[in-house]
Amino acid sequence: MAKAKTNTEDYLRMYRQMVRIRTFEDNANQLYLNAKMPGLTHMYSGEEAVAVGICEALTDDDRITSTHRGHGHCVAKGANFKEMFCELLGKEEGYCRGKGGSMHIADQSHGNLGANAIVGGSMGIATGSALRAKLLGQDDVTVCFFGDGATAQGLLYEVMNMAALWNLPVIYACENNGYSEYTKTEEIAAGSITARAEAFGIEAFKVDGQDVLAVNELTQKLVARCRKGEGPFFIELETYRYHGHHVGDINREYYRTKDEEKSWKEDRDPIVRFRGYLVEQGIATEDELEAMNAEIAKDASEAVAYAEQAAYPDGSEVNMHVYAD
Amino acid sequence: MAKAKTNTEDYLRMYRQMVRIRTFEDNANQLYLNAKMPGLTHMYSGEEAVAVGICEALTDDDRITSTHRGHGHCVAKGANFKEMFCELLGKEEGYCRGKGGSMHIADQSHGNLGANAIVGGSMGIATGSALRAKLLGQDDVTVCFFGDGATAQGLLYEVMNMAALWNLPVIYACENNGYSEYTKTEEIAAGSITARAEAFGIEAFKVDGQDVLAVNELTQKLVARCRKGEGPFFIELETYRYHGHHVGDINREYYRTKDEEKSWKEDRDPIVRFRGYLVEQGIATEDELEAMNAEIAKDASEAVAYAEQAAYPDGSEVNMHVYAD
Amino acid sequence: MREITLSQAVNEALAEEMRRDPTTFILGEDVAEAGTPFKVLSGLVEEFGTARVIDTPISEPGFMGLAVGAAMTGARPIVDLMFGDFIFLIMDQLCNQAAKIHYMSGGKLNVPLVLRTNMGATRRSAAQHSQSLQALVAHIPGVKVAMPSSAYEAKGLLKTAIRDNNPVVIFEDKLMYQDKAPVPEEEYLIPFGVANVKREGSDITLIATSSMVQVAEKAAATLAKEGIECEVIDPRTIVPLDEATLIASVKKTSRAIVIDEGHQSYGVTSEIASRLNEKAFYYLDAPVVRMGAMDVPIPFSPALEDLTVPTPEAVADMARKLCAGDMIHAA
Amino acid sequence: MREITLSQAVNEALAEEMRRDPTTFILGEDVAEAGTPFKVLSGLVEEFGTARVIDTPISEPGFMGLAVGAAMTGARPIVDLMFGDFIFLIMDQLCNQAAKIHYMSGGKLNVPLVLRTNMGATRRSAAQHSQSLQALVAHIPGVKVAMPSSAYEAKGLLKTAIRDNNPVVIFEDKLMYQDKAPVPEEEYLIPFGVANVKREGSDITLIATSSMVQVAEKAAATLAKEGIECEVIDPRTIVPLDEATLIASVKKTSRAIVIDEGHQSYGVTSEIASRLNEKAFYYLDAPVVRMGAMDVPIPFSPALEDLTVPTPEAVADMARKLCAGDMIHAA
Ligand SMILES: Cc1ncc(C[n+]2csc(CCOP(=O)(O)OP(=O)(O)O)c2C)c(N)n1
Ligand SMILES: Cc1ncc(C[n+]2csc(CCOP(=O)(O)OP(=O)(O)O)c2C)c(N)n1
Ligand SMILES: [Mg+2]
Ligand SMILES: [Mg+2]
Repeated sequence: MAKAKTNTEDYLRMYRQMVRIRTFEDNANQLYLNAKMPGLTHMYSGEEAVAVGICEALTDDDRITSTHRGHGHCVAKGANFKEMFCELLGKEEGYCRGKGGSMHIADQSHGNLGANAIVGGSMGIATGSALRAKLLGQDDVTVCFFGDGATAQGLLYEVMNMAALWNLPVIYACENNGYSEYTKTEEIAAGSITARAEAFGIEAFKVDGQDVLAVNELTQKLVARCRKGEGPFFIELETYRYHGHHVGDINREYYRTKDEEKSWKEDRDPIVRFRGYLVEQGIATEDELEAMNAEIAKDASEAVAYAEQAAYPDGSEVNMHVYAD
Repeated sequence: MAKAKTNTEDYLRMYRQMVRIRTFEDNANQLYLNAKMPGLTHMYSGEEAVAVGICEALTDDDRITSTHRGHGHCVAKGANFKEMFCELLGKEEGYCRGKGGSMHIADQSHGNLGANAIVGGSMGIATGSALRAKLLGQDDVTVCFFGDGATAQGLLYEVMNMAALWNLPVIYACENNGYSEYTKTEEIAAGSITARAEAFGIEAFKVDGQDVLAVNELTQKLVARCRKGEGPFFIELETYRYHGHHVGDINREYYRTKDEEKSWKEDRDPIVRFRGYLVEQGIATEDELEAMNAEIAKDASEAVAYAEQAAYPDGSEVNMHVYAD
Repeated sequence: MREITLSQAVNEALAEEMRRDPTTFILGEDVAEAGTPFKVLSGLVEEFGTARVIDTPISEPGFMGLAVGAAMTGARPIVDLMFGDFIFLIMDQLCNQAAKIHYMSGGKLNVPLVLRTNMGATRRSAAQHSQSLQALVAHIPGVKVAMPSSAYEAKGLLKTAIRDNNPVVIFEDKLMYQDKAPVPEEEYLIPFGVANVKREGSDITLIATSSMVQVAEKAAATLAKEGIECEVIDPRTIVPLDEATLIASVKKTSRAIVIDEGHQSYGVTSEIASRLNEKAFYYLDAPVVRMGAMDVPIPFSPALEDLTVPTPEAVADMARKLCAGDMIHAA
Repeated sequence: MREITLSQAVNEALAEEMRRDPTTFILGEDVAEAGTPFKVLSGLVEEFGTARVIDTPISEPGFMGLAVGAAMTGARPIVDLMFGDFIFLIMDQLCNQAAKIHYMSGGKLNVPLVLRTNMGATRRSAAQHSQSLQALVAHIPGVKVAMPSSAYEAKGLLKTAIRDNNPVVIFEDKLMYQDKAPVPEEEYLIPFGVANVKREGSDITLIATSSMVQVAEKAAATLAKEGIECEVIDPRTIVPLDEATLIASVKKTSRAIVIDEGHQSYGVTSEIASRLNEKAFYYLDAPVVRMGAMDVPIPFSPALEDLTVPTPEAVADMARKLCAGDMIHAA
């Protein structure tokens, strides 16, 4: 656990955001189980410290690109429950007017350039956003989230090469949760992930993705250096997804043990750890945190109720937004 | 220069093959200048020690994949002048019945899987050939030739990852001639090329591509290790192309100096160096080598004359070979 | 006859061909223990081992490239591409390499590989997991394209594909994996380029691919009650295309609708309609009508997605208009 | 009016728009000092510097991805893709990303980028450097596709493309870079979706794209001497397609040939022919005929390559047959 800080407000916001993600996912999972959600979805539960640790080091002007497992990034970058649940259910008031759904969810107004259903599909987008910043003399930074499995996409090496050549303000954030669908990372990734970035002349870091403060501290440093033109950077975040690859992936024993899941959940949960730290450091009491949890739970169920009642887009929308004016 | 060997026959064959490549290219260039060759072509002159050093370490069962700069690989892997010139001129007796031309030239019967006009386009093919060898229990090795510029194609990292994971008998041979078209390699390649291979857990080597014996010795070792299941390997070969990027690239001063060209040609020519060595070691006399050169020159001009007279494919061939039976 | 699902039919075809030919192997993401997310390949790794049922990293261009190289040198790879939408990632290997190598080598090299992938919307998977991209592949000479419309078709076409000496792309409809159909126990193959007349009729020809065959059959059943007799034809392969059967039918019925789940514009229906117009022009009593997916990215919301694909009702409506002689299109 | 080459016209369009809009920039291989292998961009780096005329590594998917991200966040990238054949490498970024982002985001994000690339055979460049792949892009909703047929068109369409808020792909014919045409000194734009009637005529409509416009015009000149008056129309953009102008012409002439240099099957000509058949059916006196490139990989040998593309002679022959009322296709 990283060393204490005095910024209570920041800490409480990080805690809140992590709980909001967990709560969002629990509700989303329930919607799926109740057959109220169209399609499938990929839960971010267990990885909250990654999205929150990173996004709390960013401003609203900074951009992120997200993945198929994108609810966490979306919440962490400032989205509201209401528009998120509406999107999840394909309703008109969703962030994408119901056209995107879980795999394309994003609060674009907070700099989220979108979740992406093509693994690795946003690596170019993130790097291009950084190129734009450099070109137009803007000082925002872009964070590109992707999984360990996505490191198998050649696109990553193409864009890291350009980012390194041109010193672009982009941070590649590899969420290594140990699995690519139903396959262990070690079976599909040879060598070392950070060495791959280093081979392109990119400074690379490995950090405990369950430690929100460690993630946040490192990111703050790297964001500041990016703003000074010292980018790009690469971070490998060691983390774990609690659920299956997607909500329908229930019987998982053939690719990972229940013991393994248990040990991550019981010994390394990012929220439990951070909560213990907050109480221990006297930043908040158990009661205060419980109250916060309850408030978030209430927010979520209200948003779910709202979304369930909300209207679907009108049929005429099917032809809208194919082309911009 | 690597240390002497006693195998006179091998050495003379290496010398002969290098001269054959140079002679082929001189004739091809002349055909272009005389407007006798359709389209454009990329000369291999200057890089002979790479193709010959490597291919002389291979058997006919071993495979190679070649590039847009593929005449050298084609000759080195055992092709004849006659079918090569016929191909260059689009004649029926060409290796590809005139359908391929310079950018797809290959003597397929000697294990050349084809030149490729997509930069990096054959990296998958070479690795797949190696996968086939492993799958079918065959002990041949595949060499994948590509340029420094091609290291910017993400495909390379995808296939190196798989080759490393599965220990495939493939050697990635990066012909670093310092340029990717009209751009210096250092402007388009960040970090270190060999480190990129190493990051995937692949043993990587750097060798003087103008020293045919050094290239050949290293390749022999790696081929033997590949056959024992210790592949894949990566070799970066430092070399230089004497001509422009293609035959039409005449005024080159804006991207490289005449001095630079001169120093490579005068101080590091692979044929001149090897010739000096052969004479010095008493392996052949100047006269013998001159006689060999003359014989090759004669072969080439006869082949050119033959190809010029040879028939074009009949129009009905246009529809043939779209699908195999 | 026993009935099995399309998924089982594919699985059987693979198992039979892999038993028959030791040079065949499967390459793709989560194809081994997981048997793919659609579970189509379950059990194969147990029989053939991980040497022949190979889990790859998420490197579509890469493993497609490997398949091309393996095919060129004596193996018969069967590539599993998890979603048809990912075909955009492997277009270079498929279209610049696999499709052209036989031709560019003057017939000296072959690329006998099969790419199994899928198509089909209305699974609430949004724009990047719902496309039906068969037209793109069909446009490139050197590749064959099969579109099975049932478990029976899937098995017979896949076995033929595996034995073909060319690159073949098979688009399976991902919503049909659990659909059952009678499939004989005995071995059979379905030749490429031979259309299947699913239903005979004299009033109008409905030419439909893949899942749209069911749509056409439903429309035909409805219309039969109204006295309109549809001939329903499944081309089975769009490359090669059995033009003769299609043209003969249209000469008989004088009307046609072509239905495919790919986007309508610059799509499969345009090609088939054009050929009918060119080659049966003087027999036509009405314009050949195309019905493809709307020219929009497939939306997530069920309220929108269902509007994008042809339905039996829409097909029946159109057929009625054509048979009534309405000049539906001409202004 | 002064005459300039197509290459100069493109160069001028880029320079003018880059002066006008500081968020525009060029991204591609050897675009800066080299000005591309075709020398189309010569001089631009001198005016705009290497910050806005950016030489990339040989990473087509990568720099296309960068362009998408830059476009989404406030810049207007102009991508230079050296050969149209390389579009296979960037299909995912173009078709799964750029084309769909506006829609998938419910209209919140835009992707105003231009991809300039080329097409055209008979340059003896063989199968991987000679393709005309416009049909592939046109099939994907969300992208616009322009096909300039002269220096004048190239300049006006490119300027419009750069100002458009959507991804636009422009296919320039690589054999036309040195072709001259009158181009005004004053600024002008050519709107998308407005076809250009190049020549009026009453007997048959020749609809042709890009270099095929010249082919059609040559055929028309020959035929005029024989008393056959062709209407020659250049759609300019195939997405959006100015259907109305094409249909109006065919209603007048009752006959049409559609000519495009892409492969014929599942190609551009099929789409246009289908629309004419659907919407002008009752006015047609003969089948609409498609003339595309042969369905073969483009061969290297001049003896073969020249056979693969439509020629003025072939177009004229076909037009004669159609006008003579020969039932050329129907058996
Ligand atoms: C290009 C592409 N290939 C395959 C898939 C199917 N797929 C979706 S998620 C996934 C695994 C991704 O693993 P990772 O990058 O580690 O992310 P995680 O799911 O673990 O967060 C795969 C293979 C896809 N969506 N896109
Ligand atoms: C995918 C692709 N992009 C671009 C090109 C155009 N091109 C042909 S050769 C070349 C440079 C290749 O450089 P390198 O790999 O170093 O090989 P060299 O020419 O130096 O031998 C380029 C950019 C191509 N043929 N294919
Ligand atoms: Mg993962
Ligand atoms: Mg080079």
